[in-house]
Amino acid sequence: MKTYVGIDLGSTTTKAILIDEDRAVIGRGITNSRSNYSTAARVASEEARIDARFTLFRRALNAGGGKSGELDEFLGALERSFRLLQFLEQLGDLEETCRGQVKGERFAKVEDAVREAIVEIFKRLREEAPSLYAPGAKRKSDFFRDIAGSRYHAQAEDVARAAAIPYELLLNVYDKSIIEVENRPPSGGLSDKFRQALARVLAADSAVKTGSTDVPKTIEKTLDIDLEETYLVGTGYGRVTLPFSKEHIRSEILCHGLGAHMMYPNTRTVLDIGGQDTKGIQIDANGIVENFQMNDRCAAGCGRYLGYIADEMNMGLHELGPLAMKSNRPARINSTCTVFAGAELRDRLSLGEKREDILAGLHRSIILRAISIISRSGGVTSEFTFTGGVAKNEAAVRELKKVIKENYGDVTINIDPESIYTGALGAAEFARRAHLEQPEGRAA
Amino acid sequence: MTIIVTPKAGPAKDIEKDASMVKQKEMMAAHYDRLTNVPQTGEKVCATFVPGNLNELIMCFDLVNNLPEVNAIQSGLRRQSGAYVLEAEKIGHSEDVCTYVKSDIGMMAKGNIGPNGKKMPDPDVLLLSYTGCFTFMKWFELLREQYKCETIMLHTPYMGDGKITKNMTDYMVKQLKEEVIPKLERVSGVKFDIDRLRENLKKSARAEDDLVRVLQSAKHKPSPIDAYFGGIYYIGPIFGAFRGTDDAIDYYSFLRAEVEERIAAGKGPVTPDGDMGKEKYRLVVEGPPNYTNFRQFWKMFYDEGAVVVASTYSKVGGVYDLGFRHDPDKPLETLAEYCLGVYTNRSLPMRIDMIANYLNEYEADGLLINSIKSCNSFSAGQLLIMREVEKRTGKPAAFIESDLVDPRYFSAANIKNRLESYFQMIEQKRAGGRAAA
Amino acid sequence: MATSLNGSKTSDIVARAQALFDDLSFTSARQWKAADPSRKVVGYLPIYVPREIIHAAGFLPLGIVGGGDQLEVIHGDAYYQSYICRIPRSTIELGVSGRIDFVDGMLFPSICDVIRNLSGMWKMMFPNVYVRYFDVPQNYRDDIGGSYYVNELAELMHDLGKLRGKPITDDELRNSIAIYNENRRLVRELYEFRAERPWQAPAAEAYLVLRAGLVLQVEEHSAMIRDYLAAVRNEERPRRDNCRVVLTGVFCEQPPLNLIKSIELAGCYVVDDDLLLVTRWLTADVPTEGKPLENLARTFLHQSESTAAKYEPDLKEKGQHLVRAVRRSRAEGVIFACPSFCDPALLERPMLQHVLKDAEIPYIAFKYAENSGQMQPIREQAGTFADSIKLWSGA
Amino acid sequence: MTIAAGIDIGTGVVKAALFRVEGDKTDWLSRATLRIRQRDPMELARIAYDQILAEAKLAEKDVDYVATTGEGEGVPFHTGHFYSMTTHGRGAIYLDPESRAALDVGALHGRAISIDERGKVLTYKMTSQCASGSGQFLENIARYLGIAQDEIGSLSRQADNPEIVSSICAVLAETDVINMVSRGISASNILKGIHLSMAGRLSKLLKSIGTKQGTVMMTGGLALDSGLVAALIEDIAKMKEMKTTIRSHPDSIYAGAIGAALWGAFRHDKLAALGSVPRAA
Ligand SMILES: Nc1ncnc2c1ncn2[C@@H]1O[C@H](COP(=O)(O)OP(=O)(O)O)[C@@H](O)[C@H]1O
Ligand SMILES: Nc1ncnc2c1ncn2[C@@H]1O[C@H](COP(=O)(O)OP(=O)(O)O)[C@@H](O)[C@H]1O
Ligand code: SF4
Ligand code: SF4
Ligand code: SF4
Repeated sequence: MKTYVGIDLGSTTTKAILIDEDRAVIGRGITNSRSNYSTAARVASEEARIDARFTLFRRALNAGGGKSGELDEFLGALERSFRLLQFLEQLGDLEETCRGQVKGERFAKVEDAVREAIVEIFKRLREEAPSLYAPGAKRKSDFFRDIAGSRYHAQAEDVARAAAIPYELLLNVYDKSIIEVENRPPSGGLSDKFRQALARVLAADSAVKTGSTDVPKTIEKTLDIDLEETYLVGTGYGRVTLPFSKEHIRSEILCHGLGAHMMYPNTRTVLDIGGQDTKGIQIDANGIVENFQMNDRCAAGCGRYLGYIADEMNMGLHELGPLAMKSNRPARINSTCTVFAGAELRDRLSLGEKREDILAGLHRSIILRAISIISRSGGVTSEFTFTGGVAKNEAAVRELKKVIKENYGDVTINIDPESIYTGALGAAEFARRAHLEQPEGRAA
Repeated sequence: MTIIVTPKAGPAKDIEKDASMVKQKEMMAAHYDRLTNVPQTGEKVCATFVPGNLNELIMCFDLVNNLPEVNAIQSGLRRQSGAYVLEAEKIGHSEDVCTYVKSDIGMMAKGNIGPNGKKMPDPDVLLLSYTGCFTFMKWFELLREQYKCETIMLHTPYMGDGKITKNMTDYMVKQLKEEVIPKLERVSGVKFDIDRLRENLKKSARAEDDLVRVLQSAKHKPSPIDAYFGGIYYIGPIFGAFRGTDDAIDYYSFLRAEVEERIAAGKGPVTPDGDMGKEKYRLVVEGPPNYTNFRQFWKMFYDEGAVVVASTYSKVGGVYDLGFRHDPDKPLETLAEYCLGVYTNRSLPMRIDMIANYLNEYEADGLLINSIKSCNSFSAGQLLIMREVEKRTGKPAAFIESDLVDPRYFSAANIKNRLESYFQMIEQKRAGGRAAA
Repeated sequence: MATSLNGSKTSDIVARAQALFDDLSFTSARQWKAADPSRKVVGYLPIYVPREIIHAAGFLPLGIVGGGDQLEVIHGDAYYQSYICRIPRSTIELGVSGRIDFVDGMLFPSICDVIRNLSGMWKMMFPNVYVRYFDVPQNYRDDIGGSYYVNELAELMHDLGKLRGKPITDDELRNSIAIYNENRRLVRELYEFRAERPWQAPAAEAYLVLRAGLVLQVEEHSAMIRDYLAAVRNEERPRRDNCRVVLTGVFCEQPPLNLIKSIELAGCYVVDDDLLLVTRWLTADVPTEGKPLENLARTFLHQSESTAAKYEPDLKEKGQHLVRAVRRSRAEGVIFACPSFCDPALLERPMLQHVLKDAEIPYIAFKYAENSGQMQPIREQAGTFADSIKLWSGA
Repeated sequence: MTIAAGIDIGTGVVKAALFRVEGDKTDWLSRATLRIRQRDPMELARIAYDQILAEAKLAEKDVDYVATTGEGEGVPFHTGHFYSMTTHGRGAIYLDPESRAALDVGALHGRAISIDERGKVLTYKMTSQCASGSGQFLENIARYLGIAQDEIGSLSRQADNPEIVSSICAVLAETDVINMVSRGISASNILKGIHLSMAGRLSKLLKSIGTKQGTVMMTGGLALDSGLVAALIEDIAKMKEMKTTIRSHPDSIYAGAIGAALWGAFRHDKLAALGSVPRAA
């Protein structure tokens, strides 16, 4: 089948979307952006293709009369099983790389001890891996770097203490290896992994309830469908460095505008808060951009800011919002300078302010900055859509709703759980259009 | 702010030089030689600013006109300004303030070497015609502290209400008569001769006529000139030390002839890479350019087929296209009116009117604002200008940020990103318009 | 007991001033205006306008010096790039959010390009308000700058008369001049008292009392200063081992109150400053005899404060006002606190520092914004200044 | 004889030093450093204090003066507080009596302090907000590049073609660095580039306080970064009018704590002479 791919290479995350000829989204994929842009783009689009397979499974099983509740359960199990396989594979790679790092003068006296420690850490990581992918388990993030990293840190602290070797040394081995590992292109062999995953699921529960269909056969059939990458459009941060040729690049402003229009056709104003930029975009009834404004060279108040805060508090990014939601007396925070965020936080904690109040204040100040960019682009006139990574943060959303109401009254505010993909969605649609205009066009 | 570009920066070698370019280069070279030869010739030097530049008057006293703003531009184009700015910061200037001043002060601290590689002379008099910008006042106070020379303040009131009142011109004429002229006489030892001034003013007006023709040639499609990047070359002589000279008259008549030829041949503007390709976007630009990455910046436009058909920066040394000419029949009043009328001395509503008119008269696709970190005079309020112009013309505007001469504030990737988004947006709107039609 | 003649306590007076300071909707000015339909309010920005003329029309001159650190600026930021100081954006926020919608006129003094351009913005954004860019001469000869200024003042007086519906008379103006002379005398007295006994009148209190003068009617403000002085004269307040400094550079955008407090907490008594200059811009009484506009002009030309916004024609005089302030208040050093991105203050600073250096007066410098939240670096710098004195003086 | 403790609460690390002072003779009894890393600095101050007492085998009552510095105004058990620049100046003199300026580079701020031979502060200046040249930034980048703190210096010194980081903003500078990695720039050249841009800021500070000759003692945590020290020496060498010698000392990170302890002893003796000895709360 024909698929159109949109890739949004952001400063923090890289997103990919696959749409079909009917403009239906069939797959979404995301990964952390890294220093190797081509790899980031490849990983994201592979993730999107994996997701597309699940969509196709669902379609096929549905056609076979599967009940949706049962289907969800089965597909969930399949996906967890698949993810676990993927995780273990990368973990193997990481272990190998880590072991290779243990050499040279820094390890002179402790080489063996460190190696043993690494073996021990990875043994533990493998052991606990299934629990990370158990039903209902909460992961700190969806990216290998973060999941493996946080677990590695936790285990390493233990192991280091037991083995009486410096924790810093173990940390450093990890830091050195992770870039290498994540910059290696994905290993491929997807179909096999699906088969293995399926086998595991079936082994665990052979009486999978998915209607009358023969599950393995249906899955095999769907795996045979060729997901042709008919046309690809890339967008995102520093488009000059994107690993695509010029005809395959669109401005992220345009992509965000169009993406938001596709999700919510009545949207006239789009706010996107990304890692290091905030954009306010006004679009017309066709999704065409009328005006846009971005933050200037100061990255204060952008998404990365929350990252610094999370690091400072030793929390996962997902956890900030919920904590801030506990506050009903947000502190007034004036500086949103990302770099000094940590200092400000400490300052206030030492003055006895509560963590949740400070956090709530921080969220508010981010939103205030964003709203002033919106105001610069022409304000909010009717339906409003909030996109970008920060839209996943409930505290930011709460403040946004408040501030919009205070300043622009009652307007419809759209926030899609998948809003992080807005730019990629627009790009995919541009890809579809480009293909229609010049059918000979092929992917980059 | 300001102008005047010359030697060095080297365009594509195989471009044939037009007569005007050759002439301008000669004029500038001769001027810098005259300045750096002052120790031999014994001529006296008057430092002053571009907006409100009283060249006709200065020439009446046989003084050589030295423009620190132009020197800062030269340093920017030569990529020395970054080091100069840093030097000024090292000797105690804040990172926050106008880098034009700092480039000048840093250049002084580093030996004051001019564009021709020779030492620039110390000024004998600072003519602080403080027009359109408060920073000028501090700038010359700083120079005065350094050179301890005679400093003459000419205060130009601001056109806050959008008009020039009699009180304003009376005040300025009185200052000219009773402060500026007597002091210039004293410094130079030359007696003021009003007929000489009249003669100079007459010459100014002639060159001004030709300049206006050149700038307005951009109304043609395709435009034969780029009124921002190219415009900076065109305004050099008249905003600098040549207004009121025969050289300027020659330069502008050559230039005008060349532009008329281009129109006849249906050609677009000259760029550093030769003739520009197809004209795809016509823009009006507000704000000064960036000089440290001038070529790179310009290229982002002509590579995309964007040509600037009108700019406000080409009006900082006088707004001639709205009708003002130096008038030999009322020599002092005309100088006053000239100062009062420069672009940055105009109130914000006046600036908005001007830009909106340019967008319509030059049939531009949109407005681009290059907001300069250094320049509060230009920049404070540009976001309102943008809104208002969009509202009035219905044409899209875009906003980019850089600095005149501080390379730290030129982020190529950032600017390119915005420009491309902007061009794609114009394109998309056109396509949308076509689809709707 | 810390009470004034009429019995009010220092803490009450300060609390009143603090409440006025905190009130970002200018309730007291609103109430004053609402009390009589003929009343009008004319706002003005730092640093100087002839408030006498506004007063003579029976109007309330209302000083607007930004939004401080308690105002959430949303729309204001939409009008300014990040490298422009803070006061214009918070002033716009006050306007756009309706907090100064009761103001009938706005005067924008000639201080810098930012305020100058703001005058045009105000005209566009609030077309129903009387807006004037108030230009002042940079030429100090009576026959040149003076006559220009008299004409400008006359135009303002004429405009305000029109706004009232009845021309302002010279007698009305003379009366207002006398009232303002009195107010300025009291402000000078406050400054002299503080320089004498800074622990009795902490900088933050003196500031609040002064600041009340921006929103109160002048008569009421004079009474407040009188009360405050009487109260603190009667009170014994703890004296700390602090050094004495002149605070300068704060003539336009105002530092957060916490900054002023932090300086004292870190060990520096502020014994003179250039905060809210409008309250003492004219350094001598304006004569009440003769032609009032000419008297205002002449005092402006020859007896007014120096700031970065003013041209100093005489090189030898440059910066001497600061040296005189240090000597007069027996300060041990100077703290330059300048608003970030403030061209006038920051370009002036090196020249002033050279003068101080020649006069062997120590100084330190930092920048702030009206909403700066982090005081640590400021405490550190002021504190080090004070440490030197603590460690090296006789005690 | 006076026993004085100095406790320096930084943004990254808490440092403590215990001294015995007798006339001109100073004896450094014990020391401690604790990384803050999400812990409460006030608690760490206590822990550090207990550690230095234990190491010197002294009890709290033996101490005459507990001086805090840095962000230590709130430490409950201090006798007095001195501000950072006062203490770093004194610390520099202790580390090298030839010092005529201290250049303190810590996690967030840089400070240049000019001093006389007694450690009296003459002038000083701090870097302002907005610093891609902070220790914190360098630390983040090093972690991103997988480089341990003690490797930074030697790697940086191996650079052959340093790549200057131009962004003023640390956030954007981080992206710049990632772009550099993607362009294949080596870690050495990236680190050196960061060091050079930090050095530029620092030499600017030094020049602006008028230090043109004599020894400049680097203090604070980044004095231990030999790459930064080398970059600074390089940068200063380029400035003709600067005839200063840049030095660092293995104990540089303690400069604030040392200075606090010594000023504490000084103040104690001065007050004792006046008969008004304060005691720690
Ligand atoms: N007088 C002029 N009229 C039009 N364009 C000019 C003029 N002078 C310079 N230019 C433009 O600027 C470009 C480069 O100029 P410049 O840097 O001065 O060249 P060179 O390297 O020969 O000194 C030229 O290619 C041309 O496009
Ligand atoms: N051995 C070392 N090499 C390089 N940098 C170091 C070293 N030790 C500490 N640092 C750096 O010093 C900083 C802390 O310095 P410090 O002077 O204690 O700062 P602060 O007083 O602000 O906490 C940390 O950011 C850390 O990166
Ligand atoms: S502020 Fe603008 S006009 Fe004034 S000197 Fe600087 S660049 Fe020129
Ligand atoms: S703070 Fe400075 S730059 Fe800003 S408005 Fe005031 S005088 Fe102008
Ligand atoms: S360091 Fe902070 S204030 Fe500076 S540009 Fe970056 S985010 Fe903005």
